[in-house]
Amino acid sequence: MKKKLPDELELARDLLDKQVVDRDETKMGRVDGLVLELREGKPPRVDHLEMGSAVLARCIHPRVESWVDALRRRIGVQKTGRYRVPWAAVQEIVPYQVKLDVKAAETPAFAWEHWLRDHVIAHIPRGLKGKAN
Amino acid sequence: MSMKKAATLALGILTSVGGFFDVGAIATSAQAGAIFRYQLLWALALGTILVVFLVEMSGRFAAVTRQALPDAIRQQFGFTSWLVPFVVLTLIHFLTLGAEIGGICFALHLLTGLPVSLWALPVAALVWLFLWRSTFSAIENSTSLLGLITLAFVVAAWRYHPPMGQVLAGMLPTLPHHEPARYGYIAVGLLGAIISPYLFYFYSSGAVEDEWDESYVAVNRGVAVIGMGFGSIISVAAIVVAAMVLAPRGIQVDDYHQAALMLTQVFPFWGFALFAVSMGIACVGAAVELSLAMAYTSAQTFGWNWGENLDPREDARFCLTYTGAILAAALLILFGVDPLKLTLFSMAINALVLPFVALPFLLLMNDRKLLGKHANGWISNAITILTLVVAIVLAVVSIPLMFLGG
Amino acid sequence: MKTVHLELLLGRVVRDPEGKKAGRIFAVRAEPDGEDCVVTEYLLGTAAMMSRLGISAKRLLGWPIRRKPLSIPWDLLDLRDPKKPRLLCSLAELKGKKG
Amino acid sequence: MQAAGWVFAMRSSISQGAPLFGALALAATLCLACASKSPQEKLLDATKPAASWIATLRMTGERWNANSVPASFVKATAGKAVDELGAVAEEAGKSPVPPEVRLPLQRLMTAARAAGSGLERAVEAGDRPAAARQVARLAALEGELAAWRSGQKGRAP
Repeated sequence: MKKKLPDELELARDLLDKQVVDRDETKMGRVDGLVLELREGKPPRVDHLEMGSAVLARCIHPRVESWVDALRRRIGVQKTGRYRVPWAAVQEIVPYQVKLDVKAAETPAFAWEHWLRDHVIAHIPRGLKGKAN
Repeated sequence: MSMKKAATLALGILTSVGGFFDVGAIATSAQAGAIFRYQLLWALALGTILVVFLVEMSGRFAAVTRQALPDAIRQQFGFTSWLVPFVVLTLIHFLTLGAEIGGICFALHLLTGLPVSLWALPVAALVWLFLWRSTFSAIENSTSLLGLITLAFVVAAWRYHPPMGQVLAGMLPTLPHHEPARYGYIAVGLLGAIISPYLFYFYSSGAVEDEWDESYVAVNRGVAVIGMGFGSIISVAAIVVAAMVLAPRGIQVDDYHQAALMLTQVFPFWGFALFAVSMGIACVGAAVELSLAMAYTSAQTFGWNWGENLDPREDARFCLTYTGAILAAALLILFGVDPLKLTLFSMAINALVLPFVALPFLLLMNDRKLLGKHANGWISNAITILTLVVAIVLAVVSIPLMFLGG
Repeated sequence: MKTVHLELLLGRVVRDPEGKKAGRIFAVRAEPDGEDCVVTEYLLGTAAMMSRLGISAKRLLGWPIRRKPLSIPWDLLDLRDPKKPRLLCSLAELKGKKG
Repeated sequence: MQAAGWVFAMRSSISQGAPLFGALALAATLCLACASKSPQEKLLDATKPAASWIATLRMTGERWNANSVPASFVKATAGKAVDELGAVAEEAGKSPVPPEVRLPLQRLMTAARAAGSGLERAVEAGDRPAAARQVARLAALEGELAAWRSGQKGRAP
């Protein structure tokens, strides 16, 4: 698949904090972090995007990150609080979202969504939804 | 205009029934009319003008950028800047949701005679079931249709032939003849009840749910004026009726029971039930709006999948957010928090956080890179800056007033 | 591999070798380069923040503020300590280059 | 983006605003302190909701007799009103004003509470003439309370 990227990017504005969708346009999180690789004699390159609770917690304070991580390990639903998306997986950047060439359901970003679906939602009878639209 | 676009009016009326004429507007309008007759109508008029513009802006923003406000705020200002307002707003939305659920419980208490707190859990179940089972357009259409019953206030006001001269004079701000602290407190409450932050988060998310695009910009303008105008007319009518019925008898509204007498004179047989049903429906609309606003805001802040039209299996976190919010807010009423006190308190803090809502709004609406030719013109900017100034004055004034007038 | 987190870099104060403050980093320009996406320059100062937030002083306040963001080419910023980004030339030199 | 500088700017503007805000809050507190009311004025303020509750009871009784409100509503309203009037009576009892000022008020509150309970009983029994009698009694009490209040207003410094 051909990537659709603008010719020039302003990383903070065009990438960071943007809504992330998978190849079926399912919303799977936001660009919580962005990691640059520093190279000797060559310009820094975007290595990967990061998503997850640990990334957000780190922005508040490194100590908050360790609390959030301890909590995550205790609950045990998510294997990682830091989901890394390699730059190669970025498919399209438009003003309102970033599209990845992945399937949301197969990523750690959907760990909670799946756990809640299987352990809570599945036990409540659903109504007319899903048939609408 | 296509049918689909004409039907968008439902979003406006729903936003208005729930967001404008809600438990807070009922309480503060009844108090304003009962104590100061028509003298506080200016606060309502000012609030209406501001809210029409702000609602129009949030709709225009969503139509042009396909983004709802919380989504855009997180993207534009970053997670750390948004974190504190997000937490504070969630807390306020929670308290306001408690007040609205209290309003529904009170309406049912009027109709059945059973205690208010007894209704807390059944009401929570009812509101939740409504959200869980129906689609966004079903919620929109049924609530806005049922919301027309609040027009009973307008009919009542019209039948009383209020002194038009005094009503018009009330549209201009004047100094109070008595109880200045109370006057200020009610004015703040009225504005806080009208310009609630959740209104904009809900309305813009609703526009995204209804898949608006740039062609909706003109329709949106009409929806904002008609929808908010609807809520405003009903609130004016509530003030007029309170001024005609309660004020001459010296009845102040210190309790919702006193407000419940408002329509009993003009509609001897139906008045009591009409008041209860109007209050109940307005509060259902608001409770639906608030719980969705909370779910929209959280989902957009963290990027979860969201939408009232999705099967709950596809947006588990979104659905469970409103589920948890409704349940927790109902506990406030179950444990006997006074609905009127909770209402007045949450209206005052709604006014308090308004500056933090209006400022990012002003910045977003002027971003040409996002909005292109649909960015704000000078009139909209002047109104937003006026809102910001009013909001800051309110915030500064409302703290001492909370102790003096509350 | 030496990496730096963009979300933690934004808002940091850049100083030149003499310790003079150049401003805070508010924007990072990049462009796609084959399979990669590489940084071209860093933008500093209030003007960078304003343009980043889409604020135009002229539109908002009615008078224009003619200040351009200070731009640093990628090869003149040392990010080995992301908490203390350092300019590799003096501030005067950087400004002089632009004329 | 992570606009740390943005947050910084907001924070500094808040902290610059803090002295102003603090000064206003201080001014308000001072106003409160200066405006500390005499016991007489305080009692006068407390009777305002009492007058409103007596009027509410009267209107509720009238509307019940006109078949406009259900009995359960009268019961709930009367219960609430009796409680609120009791609170005013208690405040009057504790007030340091001379007995010739507070005793008539206490008597009025007792009478109003009795009328409220009487109304509740009449409605429970479905006795319309009795309810009408309580309404008339409440109307009289309303007048008496108004007279007491205007008497106090005349005397207040």
